[in-house]
Amino acid sequence: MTLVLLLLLFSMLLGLWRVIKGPTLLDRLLTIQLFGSSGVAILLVLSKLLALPALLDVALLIAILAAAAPAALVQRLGKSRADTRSLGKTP
Amino acid sequence: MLSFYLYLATAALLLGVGSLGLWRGPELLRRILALNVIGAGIFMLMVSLAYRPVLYGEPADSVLHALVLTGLVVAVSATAFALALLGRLLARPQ
Amino acid sequence: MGLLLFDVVLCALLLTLAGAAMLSRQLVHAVTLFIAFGVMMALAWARLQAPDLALAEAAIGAGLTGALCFTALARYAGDAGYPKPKLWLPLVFVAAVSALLLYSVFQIPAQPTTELSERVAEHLAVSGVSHPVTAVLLNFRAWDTLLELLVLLLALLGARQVPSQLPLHAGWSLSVSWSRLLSPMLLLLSAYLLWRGAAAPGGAFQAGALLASGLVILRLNQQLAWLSWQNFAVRTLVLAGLIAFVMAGLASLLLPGQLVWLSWPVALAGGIILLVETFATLAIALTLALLVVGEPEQEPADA
Amino acid sequence: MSILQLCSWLLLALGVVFFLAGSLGLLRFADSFSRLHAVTKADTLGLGLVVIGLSLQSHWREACLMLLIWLVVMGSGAVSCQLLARFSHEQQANPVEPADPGQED
Repeated sequence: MTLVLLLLLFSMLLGLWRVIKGPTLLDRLLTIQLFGSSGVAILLVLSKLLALPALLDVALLIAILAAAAPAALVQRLGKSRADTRSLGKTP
Repeated sequence: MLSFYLYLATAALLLGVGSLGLWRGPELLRRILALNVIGAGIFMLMVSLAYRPVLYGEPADSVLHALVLTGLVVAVSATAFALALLGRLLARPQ
Repeated sequence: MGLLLFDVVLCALLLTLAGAAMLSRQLVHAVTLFIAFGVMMALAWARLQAPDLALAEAAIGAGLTGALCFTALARYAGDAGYPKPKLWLPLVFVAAVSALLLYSVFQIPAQPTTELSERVAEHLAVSGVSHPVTAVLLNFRAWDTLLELLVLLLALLGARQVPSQLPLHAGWSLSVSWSRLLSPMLLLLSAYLLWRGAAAPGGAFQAGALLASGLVILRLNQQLAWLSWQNFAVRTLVLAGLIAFVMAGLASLLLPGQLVWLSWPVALAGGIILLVETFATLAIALTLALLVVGEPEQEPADA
Repeated sequence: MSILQLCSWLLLALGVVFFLAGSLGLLRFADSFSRLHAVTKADTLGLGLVVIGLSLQSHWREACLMLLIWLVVMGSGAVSCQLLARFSHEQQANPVEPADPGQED
């Protein structure tokens, strides 16, 4: 079980390169996505290993929020001028 | 035992990293993030201290957990206030 | 042994993410790194057997912090670059301070001081709940929680004094419908956490933070037009947490045999705590949501 | 070791393999959109396998909760894949900020 945990964390470690080096914002956001899903898996395994059933609630919480958050956040950031400008261009 | 000291060391180093960011900046937003990192370091110090009974087979210290829980919510509200001030500062005509 | 290795990697990840966030060249990268750091912190709390904190950190880190930071970033758009600051002087100073800190934390004995937690365990039976963290927050140290609600309110009032408007953009339809699909689940999960707080990790703060994240996500997707300080019901509910808390404190003083402010009679404690927590959850959720997306709605400036 | 346990361990191992494959894809693929593809698909499948593997060792209530988690993650993988790709596409079409230089320390 600990081995599973370690390997899952290792897969996050691999993602670390992308979140630091990029090169695009999409890569970074993607890595957050990866951290979210690996984090959920780690929490599931941890809840089994440490016998803490409450960690399943944490996993569900992360799953739901990670599901909805990036989209909302990205809209906040990226659409600002790009959108109105493209609207102006269309005939 | 070793993990306890490992997390304590991480807490101390997070404090260091955070104060580096706080000093260096250069943007105000990054300084606010740095304050949050320092906060995370302090919370981690407290949670590691709360973890000690687990090493002796007892449940973790609930008083410290309650304190940190309060701290987390206060920290996010303080961050929000700081960012509101920042937003006003940036919206000001140059 | 394996778990120790897990700890090492987790701590290394945390420190790398924090360091990279502090040193990265562009602000947008710092923010994304910081959000990733929040996720890892939730894992660290889970590892340190603090599920309550993991819940709160996940709710705050995955929803609120992100929204806050990206809002601030959107304001930075178009801002000129900053000169690259010096690294060496701060680095030397901070390294010295960290070494000192490291030295002092290693002086801390691993032997726990159990006095307080023993007293909590002793009095748990008369607190009205069976989860020690909730007992501490809502009964033994109710003062702290009451004042914390006040701090939240003050933060909101302070932020309202410095409004700066940032228009909300029309959401992508996929994002809007997906967030609407998830919203009942968010509501259900926070109600569950609130209810569960009496006996297991959960409670007003976690439920409030989660609900706040949900409200923020929906608001950013152009839902919930009622969510603003102008709405009377919202204002009332923001205050309701404090009012319910104070009323409960005063009412319990009137009961025979009660001498201390904010100490609940044993028979009623469970009910009072649930009542106070329900209002506190709503107040925390609305306050945090207003703090994050509280600016008055405005048409996009050049649309 | 019973058959059930053996299956559980096999599924867990397979799930971890998919997670590692997703991360490798994130690391090695040539452009952002293929990386997007690698992460959101492989991880969802990996999580599913981990969930089934753990469910075989758990109480049925925990298994149901884990299944729910997987369903949410599955939906969110698909949706956020679309949204992130769209965001990136729009940003490339008309960049809001100066183009990323591509390297940094």
